[in-house]
Amino acid sequence: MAQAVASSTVTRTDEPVLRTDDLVAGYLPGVNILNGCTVDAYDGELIGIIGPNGAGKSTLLKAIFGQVRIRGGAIWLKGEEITSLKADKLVAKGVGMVPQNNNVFPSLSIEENLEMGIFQSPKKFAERFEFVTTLFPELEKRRRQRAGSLSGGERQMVAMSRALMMDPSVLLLDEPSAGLSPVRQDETFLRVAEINRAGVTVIMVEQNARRCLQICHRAYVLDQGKDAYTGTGRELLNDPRVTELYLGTLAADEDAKRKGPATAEPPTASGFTA
Amino acid sequence: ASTPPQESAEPSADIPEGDGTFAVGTILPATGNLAYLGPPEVAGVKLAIADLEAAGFEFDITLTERDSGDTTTDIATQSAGELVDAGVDIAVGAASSGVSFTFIDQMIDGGVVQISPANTSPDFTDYDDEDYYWRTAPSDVLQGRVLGNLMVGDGAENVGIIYINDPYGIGLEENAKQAIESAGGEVSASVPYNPGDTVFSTQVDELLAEDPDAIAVIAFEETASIIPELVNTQGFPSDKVYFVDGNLSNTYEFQPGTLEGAKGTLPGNFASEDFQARLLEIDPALEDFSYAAESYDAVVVAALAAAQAGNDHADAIKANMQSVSAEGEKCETVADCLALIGDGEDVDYDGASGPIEFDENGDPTEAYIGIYQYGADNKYAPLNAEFGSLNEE
Amino acid sequence: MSDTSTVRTHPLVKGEVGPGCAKVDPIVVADGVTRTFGGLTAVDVQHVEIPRNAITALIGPNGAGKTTFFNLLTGFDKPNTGSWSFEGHSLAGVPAYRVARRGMVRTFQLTKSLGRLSVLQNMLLGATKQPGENMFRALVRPLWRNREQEITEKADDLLKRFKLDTKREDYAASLSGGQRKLLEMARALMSDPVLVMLDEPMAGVNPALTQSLLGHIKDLKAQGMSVLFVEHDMHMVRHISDWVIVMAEGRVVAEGPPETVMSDPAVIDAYLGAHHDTDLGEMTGDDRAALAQEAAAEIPVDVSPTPVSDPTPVSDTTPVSDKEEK
Amino acid sequence: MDWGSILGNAAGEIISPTTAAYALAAIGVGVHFGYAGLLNFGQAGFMAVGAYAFAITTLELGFSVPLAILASVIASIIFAFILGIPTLRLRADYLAIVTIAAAEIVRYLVSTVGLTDLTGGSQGLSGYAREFQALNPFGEGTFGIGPWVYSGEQWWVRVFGWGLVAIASVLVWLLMRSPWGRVVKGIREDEDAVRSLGKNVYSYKMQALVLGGVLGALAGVVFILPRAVQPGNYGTALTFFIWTALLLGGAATVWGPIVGSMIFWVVLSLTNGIINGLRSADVLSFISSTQAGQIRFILVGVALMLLVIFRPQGIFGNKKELSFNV
Amino acid sequence: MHTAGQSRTPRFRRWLGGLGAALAGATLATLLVSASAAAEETTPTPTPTPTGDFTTTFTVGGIIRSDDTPLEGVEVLVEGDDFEETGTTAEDGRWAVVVPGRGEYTATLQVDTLPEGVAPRDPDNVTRQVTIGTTNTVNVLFPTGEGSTQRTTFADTLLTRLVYGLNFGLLLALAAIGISLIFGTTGVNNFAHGEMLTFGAIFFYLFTTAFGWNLVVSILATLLLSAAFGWVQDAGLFKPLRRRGVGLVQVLVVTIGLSIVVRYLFLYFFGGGTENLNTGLTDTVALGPVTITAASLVSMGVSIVMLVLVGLFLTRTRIGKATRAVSDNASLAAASGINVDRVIRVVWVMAATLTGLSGILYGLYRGVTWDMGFAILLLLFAAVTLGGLGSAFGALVGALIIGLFTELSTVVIPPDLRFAVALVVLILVLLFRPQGVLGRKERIG
Ligand SMILES: Nc1ncnc2c1ncn2[C@@H]1O[C@H](COP(=O)(O)OP(=O)(O)OP(=O)(O)O)[C@@H](O)[C@H]1O
Ligand SMILES: Nc1ncnc2c1ncn2[C@@H]1O[C@H](COP(=O)(O)OP(=O)(O)OP(=O)(O)O)[C@@H](O)[C@H]1O
Ligand SMILES: CC(C)C[C@H](N)C(=O)O
Ligand SMILES: [Mg+2]
Ligand SMILES: [Mg+2]
Repeated sequence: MAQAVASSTVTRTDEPVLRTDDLVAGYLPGVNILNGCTVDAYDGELIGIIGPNGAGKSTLLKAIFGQVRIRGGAIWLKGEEITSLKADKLVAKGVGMVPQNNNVFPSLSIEENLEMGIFQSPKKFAERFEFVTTLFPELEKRRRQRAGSLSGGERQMVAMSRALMMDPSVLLLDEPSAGLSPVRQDETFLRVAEINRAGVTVIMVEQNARRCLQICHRAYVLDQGKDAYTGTGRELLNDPRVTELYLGTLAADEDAKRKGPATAEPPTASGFTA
Repeated sequence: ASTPPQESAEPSADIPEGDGTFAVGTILPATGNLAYLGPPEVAGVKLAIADLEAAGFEFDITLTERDSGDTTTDIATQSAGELVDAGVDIAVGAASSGVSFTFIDQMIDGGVVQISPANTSPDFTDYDDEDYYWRTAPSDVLQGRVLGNLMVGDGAENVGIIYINDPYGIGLEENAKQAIESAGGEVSASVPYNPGDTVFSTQVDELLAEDPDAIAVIAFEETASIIPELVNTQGFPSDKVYFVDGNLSNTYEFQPGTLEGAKGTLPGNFASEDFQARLLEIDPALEDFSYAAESYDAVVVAALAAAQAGNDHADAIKANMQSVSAEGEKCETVADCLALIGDGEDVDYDGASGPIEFDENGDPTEAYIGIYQYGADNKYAPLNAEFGSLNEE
Repeated sequence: MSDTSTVRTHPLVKGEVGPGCAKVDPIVVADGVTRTFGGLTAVDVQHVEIPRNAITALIGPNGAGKTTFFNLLTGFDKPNTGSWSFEGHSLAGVPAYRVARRGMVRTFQLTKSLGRLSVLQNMLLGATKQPGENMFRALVRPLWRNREQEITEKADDLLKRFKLDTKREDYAASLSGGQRKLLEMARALMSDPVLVMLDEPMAGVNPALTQSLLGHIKDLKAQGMSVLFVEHDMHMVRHISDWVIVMAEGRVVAEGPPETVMSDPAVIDAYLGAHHDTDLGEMTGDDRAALAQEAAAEIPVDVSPTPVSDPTPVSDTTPVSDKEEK
Repeated sequence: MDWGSILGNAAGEIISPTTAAYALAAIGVGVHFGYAGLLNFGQAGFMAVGAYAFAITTLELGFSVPLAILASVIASIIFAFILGIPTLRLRADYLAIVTIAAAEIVRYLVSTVGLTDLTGGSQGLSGYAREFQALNPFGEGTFGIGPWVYSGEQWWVRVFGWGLVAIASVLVWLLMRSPWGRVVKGIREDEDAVRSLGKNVYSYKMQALVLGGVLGALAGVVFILPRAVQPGNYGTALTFFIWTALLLGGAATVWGPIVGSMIFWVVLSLTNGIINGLRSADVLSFISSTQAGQIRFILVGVALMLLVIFRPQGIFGNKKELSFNV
Repeated sequence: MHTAGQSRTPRFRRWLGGLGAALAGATLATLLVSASAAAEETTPTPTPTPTGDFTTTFTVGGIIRSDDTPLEGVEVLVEGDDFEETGTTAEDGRWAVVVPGRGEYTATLQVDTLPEGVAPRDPDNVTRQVTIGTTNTVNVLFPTGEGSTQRTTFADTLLTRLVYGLNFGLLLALAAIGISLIFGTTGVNNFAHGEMLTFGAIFFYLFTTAFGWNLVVSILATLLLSAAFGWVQDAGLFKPLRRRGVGLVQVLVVTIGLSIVVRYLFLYFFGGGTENLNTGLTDTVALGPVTITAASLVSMGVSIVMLVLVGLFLTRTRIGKATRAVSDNASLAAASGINVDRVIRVVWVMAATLTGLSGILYGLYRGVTWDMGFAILLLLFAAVTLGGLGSAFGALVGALIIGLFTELSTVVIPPDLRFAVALVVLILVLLFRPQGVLGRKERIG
């Protein structure tokens, strides 16, 4: 058996690449969504963030990316404070992000969407385009189609690719697998792991928590705007509290059930007359 | 048809006593398609006030100036409301007949004597105005005839007219047309346009389609757009173009020569050098003097009426307007007239603009119409004048 | 259809199981529905029937035409050809709102929450038969007060289930991505639909919550509703669906009970991936390479318009009735 | 400077009939935009339709006042239908332009030379208010308190205008807290979502358009009672000013349009009074009366911008709602 | 050069007059357009102001010509109560008879005094009734010959309207593209757009006509100022508004306010009159039956070139695509590393420059007034909407449709309804294509 994706721990230098320090942020006056959220990502780490709906996961990513007003705490990138820095400055510093909603430019073609991904260094377009289209060959075929007419999953592919175009050093992903077909989801997770292994620090918000925990080095469970639990992906995956509160038992049950009689019996052609 | 002066001079029982201040309001165009005529009119009013004060007029005079805009805005009705609220005794304005119609009822209801120095629309003659509406400019029944005559006299057999679709344009067009046709000519194209129009190539084409010998342009500010289309682009000879009071102006910025030979009519006597000089003292930037004299006279007649009544109330003024304008001792300057009135004489004011004799409708019955001609520098100079009377019809 | 060597039957099916098979009691029947965009044929459904009082999953690769098919059925888009009926009434050309009134209510994959209405108002809007929605009756409160009370109670109940009760008075625009999905679904349920059509209802919803909601969806069936949903979460599909229809490139390429369909190699190849159940963390390099290939060829060329690889054996050991009892 | 009369004039604007007309028209736009999300930039058109219908039926057909008002209501309903049928399917921003266009078409039509006999051409109409004044219950005398001393006739116009405003406000308030209002607000947020819930979006939009349009027509009637009907008054500027009044007050609020109109007119009157006051006090002696008129507009424009910049939600608006305004 | 102060002087021209003179002096003398100085001082010497008591002189008169040649020696008999006198035409063809007073007269052409070969147009009707009443002078006509009226044919009219429509449409297109760009990137319906057009026209007027600068220099200076105007608007107003997250409708009201302020500033400084541009481009070209100024032809050419350039910019250049990206989703654009504010700034500057240019051309077309931009604002919006909001080529198509319909409709419909016709067309087109001619339908779900 070959080496498992996330089995090795990343050698940590002392300083995280990206750190949010006791972050407090919110949209409406007087209502904080993040209540002192501390998340670290060390160089080369793949960090998963899971948690219930409305926990503040997307808000955290948006706060890092300068799209939510920060009311307290600080954000550090490679030792430099980037609190409230604007998005395009962060992009220039090598941070990329895929938002959860509205993550394509509907009236631009797929190709143009990807061009926007590498807006700041257009010369590398051809090279990067080739890279992302090996990931999602569909996109190559449809390069002239307007993103606004794409299906939900297709958009998601475009959104992922757009962020990958720029070859970031830190990548923030907000539910990249949502809406993708199972095989694409798996592929996406693996690609993310691969990209991460190539040296990109990744912070990934996921609701497909099992898959996410399977591949990430460390993960945080966010609840009510705070980092409630943290640990390696495996630790959390096997933590019954986490399972109960956040992962649910459905997948595990299903797996167990199928590993039972269903897989034991070879598929038969015989029907099931009632 | 004037009322015996003695009668109205006596303070009649139902005329309230004024407040001792002869409050003048103006509602003249500061903006809009007649804005270029605002300054001379305002200057005329101011000059009149200065003259009245210098002549020791018995009442204090206040001046409230308001804009009249044009018919495409709602300024006039607001200004009129403000003047009524401010309690003016007389309101001088508006210049445009169309605008005057929009607030004349407000003045009547508010009990303000409205005296327009420039309204020439025939429609005012029999407007039910309870004697609150007066004007010092003659109805276009006169100017229309003069214009028609002028064109016919220059040999135009087939005439085109482009006119503004408002009471002024309609009235003037009608009278000019009548004059031309009764002289044996033909108005082959008569094209109206609406205030607010800015591009006239269609209308000009429509005019030229009939191949007219001469074209009368009855318009305001829009003339500055009509002429380039007509003369520069379509090459219609400028000396076959006829202007009217609405557009006779020295302020066009055309290429030199554009207007050369064009003629125009303008109610009122030629402004005397002296009068012009005094106006220029009031407003050195004046370039046109249209209706300055009529504005001057509007204030003066009203003041004389107040002086005669010894009462500055609007109702007293309206009751004496006709009396001071006609019959009695002729006088031509404010000082002379006031002195005569002081002596208890009935006066007949003949002012800067002409004889000024009001009929029972509040219209002047006699007037001059000046005829002017443009030179290559696009400035006009007097050519001739025509005298007319509206009484003897 | 073409395979006669094996007899495959199912309690929901009249006759033989296969793509486009006739159902015992269909609620929706679609015939020859096609929709093209420029050169692309997004939907090309020869014949499909949705069973009544069952939970049907519609699965298929991205871009298979599932959403477009939803749009066509519900009157939000016009097909190039085809006819379809709902409870025996033809719906071709019927405007969307009428379709919904007949009891065929759908949700949107890309959520449509009414941002500047509170969550509760969003819910109330979902309810039908409101006298107060008539302009004139609206003026007289007593005419609609009772109904308003009823539906408010119902809405509160749903909100609690969907864990949105704390957000009751907030603007819907302030909801998180997952919460919007939940609201969308809950709102659709307000109208007591006959057939509820959910377009990826659980994408972005926390798995623990998903699990708790499945029970609710099953309840719907118990109440006599039918459910048609699109979903990429195979655990969920497997867990609650009675019937699965697979679309690819606009066509219905397979259908059957979940276990059968999900072990269909063609479906696995085209959609699930062979490693669907493998832990990604434990995956070998070979596995990864294989997976990459699968993903690259997600819509394999060999998925032909005719049924998926004919000799596919149908395997099922879990009778449908079992599930229903859960 | 005579502050007494400046403030007195400004105070007079608070209850002036023109302010009432603006308030009515703004309530109408509030129904369109604030609640139903219809960007109606053609309110001047509705006002023109109302005003002309009232004046023409009075002058030409000798209608009594109630009949003439009915005529203008009917005319505005017809206009709303003519406008609505082709355009209510349009996206909001398209609708904005189309409604301006429709209003301008009305203006061109009523001022066209060919219809001068009926509409008075560019000159407009007057003399229709006699009938109305004949109904004046207050008599001729002058009465009132403080700065609000008017003749009976002036009071009659004011009472009539503000009476209509009050009725309209109550009506809108009742409607907007009803389920009808909920549907309409839902449409403002997302038509398709509302459609998917079984509401006939088109019909609701039409109802809202008609309701707001009728209010606009009544505003037109009130607007012309103290003045003449003039086509030039119904240009885009009027619509813009009404919008301004609405947004000053706050769009989806009951008091917004009313207070907004009052503020608008008070500001207009104050700038005017102060400039003219300064001029007559020789402080601004270098400005001619011409320029004073122009400066007033400049100040109005500046005031408008500042108000929106510093209180974008309007006086009564909800800042929270605004933060979701995309 | 024009003498400053002689003509009606817009106020700022007076203020800037000194500066202008200095600048103009500094500008190479060779750059100066040589305006004919010969045209000075040609006001007709007034015929001496009528003296004598012309209030009591009554005249019947006229002029008699054959085609354009005055006829000398033709006699007209004027008769009235107890009055009869014959007038004879002088060298200039004029005749006049002084009559004793107000009243009814007849004037009869003495046909036999007409020269050989000249006949009255209507030989049976050579007597005119004359009433001396209102005016003291009455002129009458005695037309001779056939009368040579050449009426324009329908086809010619149609062709003329077509060319004018094309011209107008292209002008609109150029002006509309700015609206389309700004709407496209920021979603703002900029109701102050018309003022940017006026801005260009007024400054161009100032440079060419008031200062008399060389055409090219004037154009460049105008464009530069227009660009600066766009920059200032965005930097000073719209960017701060975006920062504060002010809603689009609110921003729209701000643009309404801005429009009022700027428009009345123009009025304050420029005055309310129409000024015509003095560019020296006065030639007219006759294309068959259509007469059109050379300036119009040039402006059509310029419009087409600029429109193509903008189209290419939007679809081919990186910044152009970024523009569209920002318009789709500004926050995502920011997340892609696009400096949204900069893109919007570029758009503003570009739109303002193009609009300034269209102001120049539109000024050439119809003269310069303080509210010229506002007057066509609605047509611009109509063009943009008709073509499909946010689509630059759509704006072109829409503008052409509007332009053509505006002009062509006048063939059958009163000209004062021509804009109404264009707007009806707008509504009709949207009835069948709700997303505009080139707009795209959005996918649902
Ligand atoms: N624009 C907004 N204005 C106000 N509140 C908001 C806004 N966006 C999100 N919220 C609130 O902030 C909280 C956190 O939202 P966020 O989107 O970060 O959740 P999340 O953890 O990403 O959830 P999900 O998994 O559903 O995407 C939620 O309660 C939500 O209601
Ligand atoms: N308006 C449109 N114009 C052009 N192509 C379209 C349009 N709508 C859909 N398509 C194409 O049709 C195909 C089917 O889209 P659809 O949204 O139905 O897929 P789906 O099965 O729902 O996919 P997903 O699982 O990703 O949501 C896609 O390839 C999509 O790109
Ligand atoms: C000032 C004048 C040109 C006004 C014109 N005589 C009118 O009555 O409208
Ligand atoms: Mg989220
Ligand atoms: Mg889909």
